[in-house]
Amino acid sequence: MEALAIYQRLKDQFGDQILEIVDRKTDPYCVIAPDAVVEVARFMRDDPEIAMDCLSNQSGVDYKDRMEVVYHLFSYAKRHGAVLKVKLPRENPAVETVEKLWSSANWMEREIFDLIGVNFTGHSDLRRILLPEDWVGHPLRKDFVEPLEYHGISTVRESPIIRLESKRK
Amino acid sequence: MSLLNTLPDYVLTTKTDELLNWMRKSSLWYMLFGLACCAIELMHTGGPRADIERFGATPRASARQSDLMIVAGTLTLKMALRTRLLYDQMPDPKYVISMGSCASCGGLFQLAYSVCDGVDKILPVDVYVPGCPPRPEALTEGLLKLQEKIMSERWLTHQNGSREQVTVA
Amino acid sequence: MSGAIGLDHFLILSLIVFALGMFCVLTRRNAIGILMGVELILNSANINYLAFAFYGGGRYDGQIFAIFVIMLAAAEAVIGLAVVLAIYQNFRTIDVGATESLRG
Amino acid sequence: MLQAIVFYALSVLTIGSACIVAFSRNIVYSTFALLGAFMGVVGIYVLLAADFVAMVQLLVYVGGILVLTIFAVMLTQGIGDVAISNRAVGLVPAVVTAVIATGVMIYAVLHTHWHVAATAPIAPTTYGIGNALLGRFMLPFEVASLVLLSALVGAVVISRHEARE
Amino acid sequence: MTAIGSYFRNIKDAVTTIFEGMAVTASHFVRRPYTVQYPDRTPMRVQDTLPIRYRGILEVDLEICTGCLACERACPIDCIVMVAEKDPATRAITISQFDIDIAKCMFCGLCSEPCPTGSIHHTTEFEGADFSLESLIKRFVKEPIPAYKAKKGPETDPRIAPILDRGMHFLDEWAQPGGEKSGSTT
Amino acid sequence: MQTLVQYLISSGIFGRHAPYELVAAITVIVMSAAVFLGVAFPFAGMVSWVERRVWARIQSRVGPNRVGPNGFLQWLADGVKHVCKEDIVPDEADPTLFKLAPYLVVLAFVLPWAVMPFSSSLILADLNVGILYMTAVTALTVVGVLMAGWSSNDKWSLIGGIRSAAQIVSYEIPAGLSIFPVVLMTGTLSMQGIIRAQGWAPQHWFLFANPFTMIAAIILFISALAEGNRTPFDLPEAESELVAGFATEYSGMRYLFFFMAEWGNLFIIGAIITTLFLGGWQFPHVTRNVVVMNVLQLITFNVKVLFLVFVSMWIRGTLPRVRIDQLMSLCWKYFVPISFLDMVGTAIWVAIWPNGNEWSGYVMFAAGIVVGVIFVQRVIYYLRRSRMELYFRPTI
Amino acid sequence: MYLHFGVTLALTVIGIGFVALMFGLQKLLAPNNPYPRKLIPYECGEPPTGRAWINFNVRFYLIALIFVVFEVEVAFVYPIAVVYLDWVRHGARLAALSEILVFLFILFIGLVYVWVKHDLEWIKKIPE
Amino acid sequence: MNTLHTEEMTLNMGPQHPSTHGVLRFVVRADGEIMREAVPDVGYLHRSIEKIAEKVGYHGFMPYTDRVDYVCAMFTNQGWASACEKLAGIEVPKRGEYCRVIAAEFNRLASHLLSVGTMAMDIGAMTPFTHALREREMINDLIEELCGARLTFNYMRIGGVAFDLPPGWREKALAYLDHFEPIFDEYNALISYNKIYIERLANVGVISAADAINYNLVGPNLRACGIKWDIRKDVPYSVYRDFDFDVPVGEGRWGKLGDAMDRYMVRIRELAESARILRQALTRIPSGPVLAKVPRNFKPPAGECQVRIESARGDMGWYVVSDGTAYPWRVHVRTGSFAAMGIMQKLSRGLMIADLVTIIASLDVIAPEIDR
Repeated sequence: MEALAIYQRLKDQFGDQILEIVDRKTDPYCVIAPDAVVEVARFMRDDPEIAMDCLSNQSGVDYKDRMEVVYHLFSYAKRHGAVLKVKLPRENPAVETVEKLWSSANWMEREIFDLIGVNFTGHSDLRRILLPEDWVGHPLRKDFVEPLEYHGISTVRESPIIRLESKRK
Repeated sequence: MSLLNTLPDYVLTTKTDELLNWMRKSSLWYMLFGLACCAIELMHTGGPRADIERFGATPRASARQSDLMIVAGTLTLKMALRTRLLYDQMPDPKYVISMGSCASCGGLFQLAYSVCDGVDKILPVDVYVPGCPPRPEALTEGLLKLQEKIMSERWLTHQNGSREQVTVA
Repeated sequence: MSGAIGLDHFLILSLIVFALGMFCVLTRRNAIGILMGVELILNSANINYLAFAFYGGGRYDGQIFAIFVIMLAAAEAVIGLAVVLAIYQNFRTIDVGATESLRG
Repeated sequence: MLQAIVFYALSVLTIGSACIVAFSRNIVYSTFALLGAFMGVVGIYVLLAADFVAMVQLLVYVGGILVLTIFAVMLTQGIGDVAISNRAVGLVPAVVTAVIATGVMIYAVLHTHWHVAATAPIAPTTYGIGNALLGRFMLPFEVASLVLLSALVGAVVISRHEARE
Repeated sequence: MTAIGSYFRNIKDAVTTIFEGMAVTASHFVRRPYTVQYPDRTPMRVQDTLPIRYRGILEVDLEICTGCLACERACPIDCIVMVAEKDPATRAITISQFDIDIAKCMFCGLCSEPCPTGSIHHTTEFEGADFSLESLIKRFVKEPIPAYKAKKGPETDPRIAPILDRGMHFLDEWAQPGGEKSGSTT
Repeated sequence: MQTLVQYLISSGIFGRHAPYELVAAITVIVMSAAVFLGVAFPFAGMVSWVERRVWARIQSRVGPNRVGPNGFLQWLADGVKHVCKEDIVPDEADPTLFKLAPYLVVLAFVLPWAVMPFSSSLILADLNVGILYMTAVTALTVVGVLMAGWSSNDKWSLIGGIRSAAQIVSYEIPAGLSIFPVVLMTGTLSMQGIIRAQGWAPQHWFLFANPFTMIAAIILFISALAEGNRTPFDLPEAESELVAGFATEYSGMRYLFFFMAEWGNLFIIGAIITTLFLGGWQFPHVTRNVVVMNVLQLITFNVKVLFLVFVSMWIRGTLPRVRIDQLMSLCWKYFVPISFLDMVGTAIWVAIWPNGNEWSGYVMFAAGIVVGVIFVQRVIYYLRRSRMELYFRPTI
Repeated sequence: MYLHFGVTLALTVIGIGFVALMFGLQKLLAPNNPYPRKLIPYECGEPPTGRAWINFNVRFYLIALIFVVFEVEVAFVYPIAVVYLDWVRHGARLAALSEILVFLFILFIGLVYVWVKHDLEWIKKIPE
Repeated sequence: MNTLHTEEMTLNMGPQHPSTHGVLRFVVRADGEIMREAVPDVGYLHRSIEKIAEKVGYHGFMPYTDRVDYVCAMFTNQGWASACEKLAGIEVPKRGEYCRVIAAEFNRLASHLLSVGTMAMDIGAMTPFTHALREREMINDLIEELCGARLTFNYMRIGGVAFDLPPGWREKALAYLDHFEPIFDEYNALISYNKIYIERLANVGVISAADAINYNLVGPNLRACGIKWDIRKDVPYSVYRDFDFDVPVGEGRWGKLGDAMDRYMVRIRELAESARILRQALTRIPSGPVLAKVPRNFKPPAGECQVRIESARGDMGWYVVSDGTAYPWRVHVRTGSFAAMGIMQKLSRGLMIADLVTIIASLDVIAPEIDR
């Protein structure tokens, strides 16, 4: 099934919960309401025609005015894919976890939590995954400021080359 | 009651020193400590083409039995603390080769927020090997440089001002 | 052989080992400790057997007895330790004092 | 002369180790000290011209029973409860019993006139033992195998039975 | 029956496959080792066996450096520091600093790609281990020198011509966008 | 040894009225020290170099070749380095047992040399219970290893130690059972006696005496490898699993002793097999000169042992490691029953042909040669298929 | 025989002496610079969690039990094996053979028993 | 014996451990030799490559992609280049695509060789590992001649490749393939069919097809579970349509379907398939340019795209968001190893410590791919 047809089917099924269908040449996607993520996802997984048995990618994007969580779904049974997006507020972004549907979401959500700071409610083990436990901040946010030191190790290194001053300045 | 650096500078003692240094340099067992890209080249260095074992350097898994830590690859902040502990656990005398740009000064990952810019921030480094990653021959050359350094050390005889200290705190 | 070391020496040695073994058996609350004491006692018995065999004309009976004792000691150790393990399973302790009161 | 030195050295080893076995508060030390005791006894056996028995002692006690004991200790003792687990009970009666028994027996040893035949020739014993086992001691020998079999089956059954519960 | 069968099959498999493996390793006793005994027991320097494209330690031929700063701009990690000033009167460029931090360099080749004359290029040299980081900085300009000015025709200066040739040789290796390289149509 | 003592007393080196015991004691100590320092210890060192070279060769590498001629002194360099190395006793370790363990391991490595039959007269002590002694004293390793593993208070060490102990004790059974065929055929436990029962020619070796002994030899060899913690049974020090096994916490000299005992045990393994199955030092009686004969026998014995050492290195270079449960089931389900039956078979064989069967020796030897020829063919096959010329040039 | 066993005693002394000597040499030649972090047990670079001295589940404990039994059996058979050849040569082959066979057979039953009862299997199931 | 009440032991396996290929850490809760659970702890090599992409621009990021997966850097190069090309709608010249395929397949050979080699090493056989390294050295020589580096190639450019094939290289490559195929058989005789090796691998870490999909396993790990899915074949990119090759899947011949042996054998057979592709590509390579015209100041139009590349470790997803400037807004790489590590905790239950090593090796995880 084409991606657009899938989105249309979703629209028929969920109506208002599907906020937007973006039709583009590369990777069309559809935006769904944050509350409906699990429902839509479950439908997409269980519907025999869509049968998205694999969550192939889940990424978080910080757009300065909003957060987005992007779900790239894929069906090995039907050999087609779809892209779902959830737009979240930048302050305290939270969305329900899809870990129960696809186990692969477990780690990907942890990663998004770690790097972007999106909370996944209902996640079984929402800890930092890549960064140390005692890290402050979510580095892939656009406003992340790099700390100057970590456990006494300074994170700045001056270039050993001193740029000569121009003679005429 | 160690005789270390206590004997006067006679011909016999300096000769003994040379002998000891020659033996020590010929049996530098390095710790299997691959961090990142350079780890592959470290494997190749022990592999059939470069065969660093020609110089008596053989990999050891345990820090307790190694003389040489080859910091091969990017040292992240999370890893830096562990690296320090591993270094601490090595018995004296111990040496460190910083292999590749990342280990030497952070290299291309100076831009990163989670990378410790240079292993010299946490450990004393004996030899820096440039390259990203250095080819096995380059690491071999680094090892030879380290052997040079060991040969210039004093073991039993008094320290001269300019000579390297043997024991690293 | 030489007169310096005679039967008595071996007997007294075996006695001391025996006493230590007995002390171990009597004082230990740990079942394995008791088994170790038993091993000591059996060893001291073996010394006696061999000493008597040696000083008694060199027949093989003493040695064969010693071998049988070793065999029995092994069987005893096997069974004993299996039982200790079984006790440990049931009572979570091998304190012989505790197992008496804890009837599982 | 030499024999005496060796004898006393072995005695010291045996008794010292046995003392650790008996008195150490750490069960693990006791267990490993058992090794010293067994080794000392091996030496004593050799002094008594029982080379084969000495080897069997080495093989069975050191190689087998000791290892088994160490396993059992490791299985049942955390180091945390060593002090408790190896605690002595009834120290006074034990000491009294041991001392009295030892005293009586030492008295007996010293005051009995043992009939000492001409000491045995220092000769290899394996052959003789084998002949005896195949001959005079044939029945005990076969029974031994039954004993071992029953020990094996018994030990296995005990362990397995407990495991199933 | 199958249990007994597999019992013996296991033995047979183990014996035959181990036999085969031993034959493979035995054959290595009579093969020559693959080792190149760097540094001293090689028929030629290892550096000389490396292909021209090998990205070893950077080198700058200052004679043909135009001072265009393309390399500095192309370096993603700023390990090249170059100061070149243009005299507004004569339009001549003076290079007063050209430092490369070899310890930081990632040997990606992005700097030599846009170089118009092939002045900055990777060599096949890889030996650079040293005891301190400072000694790993390569300073090419000792004192300010004038930059090279590209001529319209072929280079005539006999001192510079071979260097430029060499530089162009390095440059030729790079693929040209849309262009087809002669001689490698196979 | 007895002869030597008698000779020394009669030669009068120690004076006319030297007490027998003193002369004997001095001789024994000097000879033992000579064997230990002159043979056992250097062998353990050198074999580590040989192994590294052999192993490297299998892996198309060169191996250590810089210290001394062809790297021959590598072992000395390693040793001296370890002497110069700090000795760490971890805080949480049990210091007494931690320090005691290397002694035991070294002891288990030293004691078997007492009955090493180098030649018809070069043997420290031709114990009447030689082979039993050999198997019994190696059991000391178990205790040493367990001690090391437990006292380190390190989890890798503990697992390594217990694995090692379980492995060594388990394989003692098939090893012990595999000795019986030879004992049944010779009726002696003495090393020299067993060797004397064989001949110099391969068909008179016990390896080829009958099918049972051949199987016993193979099982004994494999079990001995397992007891020596050698690949494919090197689980206790499996680098990729347990870091360095029971020796994880050991550094400096203490570690080196474990290391040394491991290499040294190779010789002992080889010597046991050689003695029992490969005819030991047996050499055709070419001369009446005792000294020359002994030298020839010494060489024969060492060549055989070194060949077996080499084979064990070769095996190490070839095979992967088994898992602990496979190790155990291999021992108990394959080796123990097979060696049981093997022993019964030999007993029957001996009952039928008490003096051995000449024909079976030839037949078995021929079978061995056939296997060897097939093997060589396979080697040639692999050589032919490999493109040798690619190995000569660093760059293709 | 004393002489022979004297060799083993001498070897013991020499072995222990050698080890002690090397340790003495190490004391002289090696640096000694312990500090708390160096003495932490090695656990792949992490500070260890929990101690190693725990009740270690020696899963081959049962196998060790079986082992001791067989070890004793091996020890028992040695003297028989030594005299076996002589007995055969002296015509008592059936007696000797049957005795060995009976002895081995009885123990073999034990092996078969534990095998059949799956006590040689490695149990992978974890108790909860 | 199965219910002995023993204490549980918490073991740290890693970060410095010989079997954890790089810096992974497993917190193993073990009961004797048996693991209750092995909880992976990653991030020891988190080098914030995704953040760096937002700082260095499209061309400048290319060398960084080498470091995403240093064992098969060609694929990460290709993934990044394809993503940029897809964003900007750039057509890569035919010869450029062929060069890419050739380089990538050689890299796949190298990567799989390392994978099977370390597999053997973790099982305890050192020799196959060094033999694999030897073959890798030869491939490295070829690649070095092609693009000047042994490991971090930086070979591809947006719109093509940086270097054309050097003169005479094709013959060398074909000669190498002639050498490789018998060596490959030799390697199999040495280790793959070894009984001990099979016993160690078979029936260990069995993953069912449903689990594999659910946990998003990709590449050889997925195929070993019996699912015939290869991006090169099923969603052909580049010029893979032109080649005739098979997609090996797990057979369960040595044990259960989806065990470590299947994963290993899939890699082994993929080596042969790669060699087959290489032969075809090397003989059919057309002439022409290798690099499309791409502005040095590359600014793709605003938008986003996802590209999937069949790397040596399977389906590698590059999700790139562009805001129309010279710097990408967000780059996210979804890698095979990350998913493979996710399933580790589930797989490890009730296995032995030795099996954990087998599973890590058989899933072929590479630390930087997990942590990026």
